[in-house]
Amino acid sequence: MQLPILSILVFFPVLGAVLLALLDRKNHKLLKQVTLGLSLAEFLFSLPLWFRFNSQTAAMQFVERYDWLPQYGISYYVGIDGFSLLLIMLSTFLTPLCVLATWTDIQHRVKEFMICLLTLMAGMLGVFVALDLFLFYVFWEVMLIPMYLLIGIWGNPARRVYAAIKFFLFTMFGSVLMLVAILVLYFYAGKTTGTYTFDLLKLYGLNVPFNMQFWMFLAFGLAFAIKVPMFPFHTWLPDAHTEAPTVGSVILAAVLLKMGTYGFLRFNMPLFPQAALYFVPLFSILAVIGIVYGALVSMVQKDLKRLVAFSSVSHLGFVMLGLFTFNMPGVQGGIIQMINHGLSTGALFLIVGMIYERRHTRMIADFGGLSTPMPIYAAIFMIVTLSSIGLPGLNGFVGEFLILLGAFKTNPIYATIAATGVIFAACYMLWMFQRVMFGEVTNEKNKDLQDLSCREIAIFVPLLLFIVWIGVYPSTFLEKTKASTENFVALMEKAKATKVSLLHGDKGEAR
Amino acid sequence: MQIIFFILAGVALVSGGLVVFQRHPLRSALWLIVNFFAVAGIYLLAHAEFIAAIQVIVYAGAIMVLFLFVIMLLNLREPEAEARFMHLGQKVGGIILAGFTVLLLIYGVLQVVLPPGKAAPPGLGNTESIARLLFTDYLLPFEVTSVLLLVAIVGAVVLAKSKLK
Amino acid sequence: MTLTIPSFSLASIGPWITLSLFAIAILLADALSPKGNRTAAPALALAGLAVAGFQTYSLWGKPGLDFARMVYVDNFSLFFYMVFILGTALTVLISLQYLKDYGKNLAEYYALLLFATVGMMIMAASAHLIMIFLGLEVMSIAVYVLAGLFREDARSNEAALKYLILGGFASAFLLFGMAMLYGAAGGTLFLSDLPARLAGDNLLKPLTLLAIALLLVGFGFKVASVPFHMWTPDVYEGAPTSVTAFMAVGVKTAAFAAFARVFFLAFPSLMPDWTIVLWVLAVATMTLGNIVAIAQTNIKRMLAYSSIAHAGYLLVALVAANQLGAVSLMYYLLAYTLMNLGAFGVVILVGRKQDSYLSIYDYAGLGAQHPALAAAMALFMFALAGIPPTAGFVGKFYIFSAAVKAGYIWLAIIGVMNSVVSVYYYLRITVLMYMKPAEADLGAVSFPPAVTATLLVTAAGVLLIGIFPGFLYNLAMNSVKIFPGL
Amino acid sequence: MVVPVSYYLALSIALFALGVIGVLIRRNVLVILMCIEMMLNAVNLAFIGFADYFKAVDGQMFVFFVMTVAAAEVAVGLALIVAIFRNRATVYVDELNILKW
Amino acid sequence: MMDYVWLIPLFPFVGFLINGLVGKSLPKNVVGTIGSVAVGLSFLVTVCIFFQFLKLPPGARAVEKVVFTWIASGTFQAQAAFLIDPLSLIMLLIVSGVSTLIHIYSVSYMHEEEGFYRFFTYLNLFVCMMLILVSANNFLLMFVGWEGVGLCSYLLIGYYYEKQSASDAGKKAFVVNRIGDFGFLLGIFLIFWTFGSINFREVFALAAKYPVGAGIITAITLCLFLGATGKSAQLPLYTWLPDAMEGPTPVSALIHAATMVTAGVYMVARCSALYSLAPISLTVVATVGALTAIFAATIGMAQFDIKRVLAYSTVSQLGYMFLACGVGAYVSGIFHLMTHAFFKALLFLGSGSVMHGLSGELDMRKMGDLKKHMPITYWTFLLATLAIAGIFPFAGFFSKDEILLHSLVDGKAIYWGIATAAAFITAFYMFRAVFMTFHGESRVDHHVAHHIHESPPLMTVPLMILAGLSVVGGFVGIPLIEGANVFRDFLAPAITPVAFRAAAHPTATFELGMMLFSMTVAGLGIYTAYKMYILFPDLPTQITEKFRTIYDLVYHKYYVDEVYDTVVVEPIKEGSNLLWTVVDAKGVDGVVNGSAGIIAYLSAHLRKLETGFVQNYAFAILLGVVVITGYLIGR
Repeated sequence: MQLPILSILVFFPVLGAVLLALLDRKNHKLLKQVTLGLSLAEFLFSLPLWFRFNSQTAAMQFVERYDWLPQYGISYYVGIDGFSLLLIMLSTFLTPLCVLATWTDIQHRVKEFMICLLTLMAGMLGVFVALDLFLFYVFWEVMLIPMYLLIGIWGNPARRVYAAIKFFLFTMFGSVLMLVAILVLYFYAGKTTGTYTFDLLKLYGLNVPFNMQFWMFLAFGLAFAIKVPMFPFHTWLPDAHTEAPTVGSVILAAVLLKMGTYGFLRFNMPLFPQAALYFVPLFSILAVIGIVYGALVSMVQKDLKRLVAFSSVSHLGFVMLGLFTFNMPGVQGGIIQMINHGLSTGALFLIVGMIYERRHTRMIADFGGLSTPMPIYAAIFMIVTLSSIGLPGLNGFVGEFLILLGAFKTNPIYATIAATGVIFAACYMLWMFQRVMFGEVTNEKNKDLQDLSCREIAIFVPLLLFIVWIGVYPSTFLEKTKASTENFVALMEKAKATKVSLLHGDKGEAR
Repeated sequence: MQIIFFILAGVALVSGGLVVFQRHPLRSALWLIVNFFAVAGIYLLAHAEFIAAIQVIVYAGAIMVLFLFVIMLLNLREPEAEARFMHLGQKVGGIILAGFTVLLLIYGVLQVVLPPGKAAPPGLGNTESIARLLFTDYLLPFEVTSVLLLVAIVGAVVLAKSKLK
Repeated sequence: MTLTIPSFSLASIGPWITLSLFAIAILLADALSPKGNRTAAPALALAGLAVAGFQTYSLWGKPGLDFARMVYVDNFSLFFYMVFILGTALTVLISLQYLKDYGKNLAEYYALLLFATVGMMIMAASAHLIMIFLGLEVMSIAVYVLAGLFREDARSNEAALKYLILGGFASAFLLFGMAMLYGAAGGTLFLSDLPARLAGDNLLKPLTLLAIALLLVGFGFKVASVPFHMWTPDVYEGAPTSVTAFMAVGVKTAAFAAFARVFFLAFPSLMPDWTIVLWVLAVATMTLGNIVAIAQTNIKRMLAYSSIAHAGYLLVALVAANQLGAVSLMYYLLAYTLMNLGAFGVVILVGRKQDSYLSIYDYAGLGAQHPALAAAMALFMFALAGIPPTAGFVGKFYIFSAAVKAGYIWLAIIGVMNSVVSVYYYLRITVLMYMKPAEADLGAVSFPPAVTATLLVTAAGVLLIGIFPGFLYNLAMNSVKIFPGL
Repeated sequence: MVVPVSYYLALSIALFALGVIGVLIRRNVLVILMCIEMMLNAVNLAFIGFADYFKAVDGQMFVFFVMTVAAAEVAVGLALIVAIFRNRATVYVDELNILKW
Repeated sequence: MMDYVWLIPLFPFVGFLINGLVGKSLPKNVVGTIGSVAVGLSFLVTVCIFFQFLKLPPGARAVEKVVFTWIASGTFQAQAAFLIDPLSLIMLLIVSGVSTLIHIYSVSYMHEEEGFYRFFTYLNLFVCMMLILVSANNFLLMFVGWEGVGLCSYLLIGYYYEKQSASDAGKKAFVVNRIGDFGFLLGIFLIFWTFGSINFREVFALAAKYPVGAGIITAITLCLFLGATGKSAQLPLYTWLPDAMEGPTPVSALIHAATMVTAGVYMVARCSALYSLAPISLTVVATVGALTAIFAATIGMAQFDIKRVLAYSTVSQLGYMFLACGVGAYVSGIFHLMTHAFFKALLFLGSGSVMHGLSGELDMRKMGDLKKHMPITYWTFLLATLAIAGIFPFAGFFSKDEILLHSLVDGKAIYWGIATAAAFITAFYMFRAVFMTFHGESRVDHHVAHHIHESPPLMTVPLMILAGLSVVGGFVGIPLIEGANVFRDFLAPAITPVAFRAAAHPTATFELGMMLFSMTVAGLGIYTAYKMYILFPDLPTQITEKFRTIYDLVYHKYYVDEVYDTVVVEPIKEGSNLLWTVVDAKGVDGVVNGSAGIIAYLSAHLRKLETGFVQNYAFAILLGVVVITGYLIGR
């Protein structure tokens, strides 16, 4: 009986939150230190996952399972494979940095903030480890609340409420349809196999009639596509990102968005493979549109955060494109790209946040020539920028290359159009960088900005480390996902072969 | 026998109509009493002597007296004034809708064809048979009514008691 | 001549008797006790409820009919007894200080609460339509009075009168329905006899349908379903807040209990007919309730519309008309009782003295001023919105899964869409509490222990049964076995 | 010769409808209450009719209880009306609409 | 020694790290030394490897050294591995060698800069990347270097980031290069999905099985060539190079003359195995090359900024190289690449030294008669000019002459015609530059005039070394005499000659004639320049007056930049703005907010149903009754 690492990971933050609740709300320093300690501890807890993870098998590992609502086939069932592993590590790795980033940024309601942060973390990890549809849905929804509060309470006063509510409703809107789909699936499984269960792995097996797959894929897909966000469902993102506090944006970009892509990988595609294959064109096109559209729109943004937000739309487009190739390079690239986006965009938001902290503006026009007063900042900013435009040798390239490579196999046209995104990326990022960092220092206020403090540098060092690591030696990470990806690809291949009945599932869809 | 029914029915309907369309509350009340009497008569036809009796005593007697009492108390002499902001639409629509209801119910009822009932056994619905039932099968409801009335009393007191301690 | 009274055991209606006796005791104690001293009443009320609760517990698991087949003693009714007792007890707790502030801490109030509870129990347990009617009236009359309790307050009067007139009007229809049913069933009104009498295509089908239609109207009125809902906002707004809470949870629950009992037990053969009607009612109810709630600025009125919306969800459970549906109905009503009473508890506290602050904008800045209170309110709001890990979520989950199981996919979809709409106005409260500064200083909120206790209990309950719903599921599941038609 | 049950029903329906109309169009609360009484009365008639038809007494039982309820309702209703009249000096329902929207 | 090939890029990388991390706090000399030494070391290693390599039999002259597997996914394998063969060795030598000289030069040239350490950091990184580029054994690693050098050129062009024009130029360079890289990337995809590998030798081996003119090969080669045009500033993507002169002069010398811009040529030569199978692609390459050569040359005639003159000449010389490759004379291309590296680097450094002397003056109209002030600069510059003009026996002569020859015998007369014309123009404008700068009477601003001075030895020594190379550099490829063209023989194993047409074997006399002819052409060019800028200094103005329109056209570089701006850049910006303000804000978000608005509207109006009149409520109930009963009964 090994100790239940996953449960510890999920519930330790909750306990931490409770602990915080008991502390004195006046003593900000203490609160922050405690939270930092907790998040570091969390990170330490997550390390065994990394080292004891067996990358030879695609089977679920560190599995724990307890009955929860057995009458209903609901159990507390958690476990991870290559896909979840990376995302979990990413979350646990980023949280301490986020806490560090709040040091001077968050000054009021620190206690509530930290509690939100920890609960949010619990929710995210829960989503990544859940192997029971019900459990997954619970975490999926739970995590909305702290994020909503983060945006709404500590966001910047102008439009935070609008952004928060938009975020909440938009996401909710998608997920409730998923709930219905989950139920339909559950009862279908019950009818056909006789065992009513929300156990994901059991549900993988059953081959659902196509017309059911069709609708359920759309239902699940909507939920995840909104989260990703894919092209027409993206408009909550710029608002949420722009209004959220720095840390909020970081977590939102780094982890929350990944839940969408992860959802596709873990639920949508394996559950409804034929539908997934059927929808490849639609989703690939949306992804490609997202890539180009996001890039073009971010080119003309005047607000740094908005620009980065739209760039996320573009990057996530790449991920989706990769996932929908259903071949090794594409999918693995997609996963790596999730991590990359987490690191690079996370870092970008931190960078923007730090300058915002100094100048209380995010308007590109207010800056210019910052390289002179803050060279270190400039250097870090440059590296991150480069990683986000996919310069070889940095992380961004590995992901984008593999994705495009995979996509090129399935459909050269999409891949080609998507590849133009690489050009546009260079355009908007470098242009932004130029307008912010280069040129004369025009604005008096920027003359004597002081450069990054040691704390701030300390935040970036680990990020940069990984940015380079993934860029130079991605095998470390590709290895972990290899088995799972192979398994996934094989599954999709099998789906291509098997013919599903088109009979109307006898569940009175029309009623 | 049917003739009597028709007469009584006629009386009931006319008086009922007058209750509704009389402008003066007092008159309405009086017409309602008439209506109750007529209905009581019909009860007799239907072998419900006991019920008919209570109808007269409780309804026409007690309840209506209560009404009259209140009307006097609030001395509502003058007839009901025309509505200040009571819309005609409500009236017309109401009547039309009620008409619809009647039609529907009638239609529904007419769809069923009931064979003519058999002759009444002696002593149906007389006090004894009622009492017999009331204290055996309907014992519990009977007890419940006591609670009901108690509630009503308490309630009436709470609401209308001259001033609270 | 002899009169053979059928054998019966008072135990089977023990809770009713207890509550009635305690109610009377309260009245007597009040009459006898020196003026101005009213601490006895609430204590007695709670005691009575406790006893009743114990009796209910001891009755558990003894299915059967008693009093010449007039009353069911089965887990279905007992489950609801428990819900009623809980609801009433909490209502008593939140009333105390509130009524004191109004100088209305009358013994009669508590007596009537208990009587109303008896009425509810009767509704839940009755095996004969007459019992349902009587129970309904006992409950209603008590509540009419309670609603009008503040007789110097025009709003309270108005609420009471509107409720009374419409209540009478509606129960007339209900009665007429029963009459038709009496005719259709060939002279019996025992629920257990009805299925046999109504089964098959007897000549009286039209009468039965008439009856069903009119019964739907009668119950629809009590559960506040569109288009019979219109009294709800006015009455909820006008009535004393504690009474509003009581109405929102107690009356609704009782009505649903009877509703389910009658339709599941008596009309299984005509399911196709009434489910369709209920389908439409459910959709209309939740949609209208949720949409209109958005525009409300008075918290009580908003909660009124929200309760309409919830009636809509509960109707979905009826439409599903399967065991799961019945289970979800029971679970949801319990959950609803907890979260709604909690919410009203907060409303009472925030209202300060004499409901001074009922506008939702008075909640601005509460998060900073009273974090705990705000947190509680937020919890109840999220619960009402149906967000995990609260009871509200599990309830919705049960209800919609029942609908899906019965094949009403679209109903489920409409339902979940509605819950998204509802999220908006529930969130708005949290927005005000946490994200908006207080406009004016409304003075500090005082925390009477009773109300605080209520909030703790409800909050804990909402979370507890939200996270561990298994136990209740089992309870409910083995209580709904009594419906052979499902 | 007996009166067919449908006659009773027809009459009760008619009376019921009259009551409904009254509730809908009269302004005076007292009259409205009376009309509700009339509706209940009509229901009773229906019960009696059926009871007579089935030669079963429990129909009459029902009537008995309905009367009780009616009495109770009236008692409370009138009390309420008095209370309202004390505050608002009106018995016209259409003037009681503080609560709306 | 060859096992240590990875040291070659490593040294500069280490230099980059040191300078980048702590350079700020180090004294300038140290920084400079670190940078130069790092590069120098890798040059040494290269030399050692070179000599070791010569020992190998020509058959075995291709060694692969795998360092580690970089990316592996499914069947896809990309290694960090080096390929040492004649081609890469030549390039390694050129790159590391020239870089070393330029580093040394820069130590003194940049000495006044306060961003000194930044400069050397970038420069070292550049060298590292360039070395990776030329020594990679697979397309992806090559691409790494490819983009890496692009980055460094971006950084170095924008070295004076406070200058708007500089940072603009940098951005332009990067973006335009990206367009090329886009092609390169597609090329890689095609290659992988066609051959299942991206390793040069495996790919080329497999490619051999394809028929000449196979569509896929053509596609691949064209994609790759798009990359080349971007990197090597060919039509239509050349526009970034002239602007790149915003960077410090050593940068122009190293990146934008000697090394990076020639990467395209190297890549084409490297893929000779593929190109030789794709006649169409070859034609494209040749045509683009030829056109670029003449096009850039003409622009060069009308420029007054000395560095821009050199820039355009670079473009046009690159054109030559591509022309060579296009006609299948890869070796000649590489040959010219090498010689060009020498003399063009020299020219730039010379111009740098001139600027240094004139405290940053670039406009040739403000120079003149500098030869007595800065003799070394003058003489070295002159030698380089003679070399580029193609005068015997300077390096340029041999390489250029080969190209001309091959363009005639292996290509078409038209190529030869263009090339010759370009040669003439080149000779003309180069000497125009010389005369305007060093001869005639001084037009220098007097306040600058009094402290014109020769550059310090640290700068002049590299000049002289390079001068030497540009003089003798050509002798490695002596034509006519059998076996004297060691260069060709050395490269032979690495090059796959064009197979689809018999290699032409021109007679010795014909070759000789060609040489003489091209010499005369060059001479004519020089003479024209002499006539216009020494004998009759006012002739140019008259001519410009006469052909005002043409002159303007040329002077404004045929308005290409303007056209690009109006046709490509602006529309994209406008379109994006539209996307954002209309499609996104109004369209997509409009739907979202709109639906919310609809609900709010409904809410605001439905609440009005709640009139407060109890009888309305009763009415509603009755309505319900009628509808429900109606439905149930009426059915």
